[in-house]
Amino acid sequence: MLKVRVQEDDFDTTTEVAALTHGRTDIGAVATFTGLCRGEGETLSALELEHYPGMAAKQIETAAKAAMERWPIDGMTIIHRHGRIEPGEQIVLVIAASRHRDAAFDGARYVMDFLKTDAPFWKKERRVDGTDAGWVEAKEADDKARERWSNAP
Amino acid sequence: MLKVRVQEDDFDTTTEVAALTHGRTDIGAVATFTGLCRGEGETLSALELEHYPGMAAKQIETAAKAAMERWPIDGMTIIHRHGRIEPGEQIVLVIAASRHRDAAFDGARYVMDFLKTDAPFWKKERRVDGTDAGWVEAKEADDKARERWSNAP
Amino acid sequence: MADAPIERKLLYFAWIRERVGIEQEYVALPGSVSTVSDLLDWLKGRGEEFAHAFEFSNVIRVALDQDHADHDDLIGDAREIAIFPPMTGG
Amino acid sequence: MADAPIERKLLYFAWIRERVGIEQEYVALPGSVSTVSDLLDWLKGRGEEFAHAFEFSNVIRVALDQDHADHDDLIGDAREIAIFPPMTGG
Repeated sequence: MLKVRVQEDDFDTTTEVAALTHGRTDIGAVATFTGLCRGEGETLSALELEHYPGMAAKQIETAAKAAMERWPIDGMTIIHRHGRIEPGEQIVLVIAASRHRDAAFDGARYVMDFLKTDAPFWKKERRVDGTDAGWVEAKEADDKARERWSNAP
Repeated sequence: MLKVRVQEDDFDTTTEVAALTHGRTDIGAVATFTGLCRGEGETLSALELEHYPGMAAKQIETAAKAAMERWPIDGMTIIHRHGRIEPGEQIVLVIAASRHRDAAFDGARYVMDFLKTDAPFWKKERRVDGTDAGWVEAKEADDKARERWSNAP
Repeated sequence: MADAPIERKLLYFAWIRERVGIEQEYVALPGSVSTVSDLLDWLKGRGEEFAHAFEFSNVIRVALDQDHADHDDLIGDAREIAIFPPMTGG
Repeated sequence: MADAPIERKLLYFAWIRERVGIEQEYVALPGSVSTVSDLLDWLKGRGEEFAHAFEFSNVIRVALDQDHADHDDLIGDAREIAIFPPMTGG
């Protein structure tokens, strides 16, 4: 079971976990990851997340399906927001449900690492004084995080 | 910020995540793990979780503090239930909040691995027909999962 | 008789969009453009804004019909070509 | 003059508790018991239930004042000694 949503609205983790596990008694482990907007020492007023609508969901699905083939994962839900997001607000949610905890942890982490490098979203920072602080630069660490899955068992 | 609770009552993930991150804008990543009671193909009616009250919280705190020293973790919440738990119900919750996703994932997983081998809880299985199906046996895989943290970077 | 050139939809995102000043356009690529790299070179020559946007074309990412492509990949009959900086989602 | 023997609280959990038939008791350990391993041997000799509970004592875990101990650790002045099978929490 795979659910991918790209949306402006916020989400609720408990609701999404419940939707994924409701009525099932074969799931023993649920790992979630939530990415939040940081305030960068009170200097940031908001992130503006631009995205490529069709491709965003498609790339997320590709990453999720790869995770579900690689590990015994029974269900995943991935939600990525776009638009204006303020410090402390949620940006992304990845849920992986499995019989076993290792698969749940690995699956959620794998999808997050691929999201960072392969999902077409771009963050622009808006300062507290209203000025444009430019586009967030991609991190080499994220490329490395993605690459480690090529070598890992 | 570390919160450890050992309780009979159920818990709500969104509420616990919100309590940990409320009013903070320095947290960019929240990883959670929820352990659920599996039905084992409809044969299990419930788990009965016995625990050693004082030591349970103490061992969980020890594991959480070790994680918080090892990685840049800004907050953790760990809740472990005891008593009767039916298939589909939640048993344990681990939340790790950090600036960065790797620390959040590693911290949550580390605590889960130590919980499995070091926290004084014991599970007895109760069958659907009411009979006692005996005590769950400890898994060698859990010892191995715990050991990997001694070698990992 | 040669086939009529395919009309392609080009999409620009983030700072590339800001620099070229448009979100999307329809173009017919000249016959000399066969790879992604050829496309980026051709775009660079389309005026000042494009020269600015594609100045450091080695960092620029391209998707063909919503799949990531390498710079030496052939464009083939892709109808939707998206051009963007490295992604920063998640 | 020798010190009076320390009174220790012994706690039993899970199938060990079921086999010995009690949850906890207060005992003064004989002078011959100095390590966790000595304790398990001594407990084994306290009757049929104990012999059954401590039959495979190598798998049994012991905590001294709520900290995990190895079988060759000294009991020292620990007041609360818990005896249990491998844990299955989480």
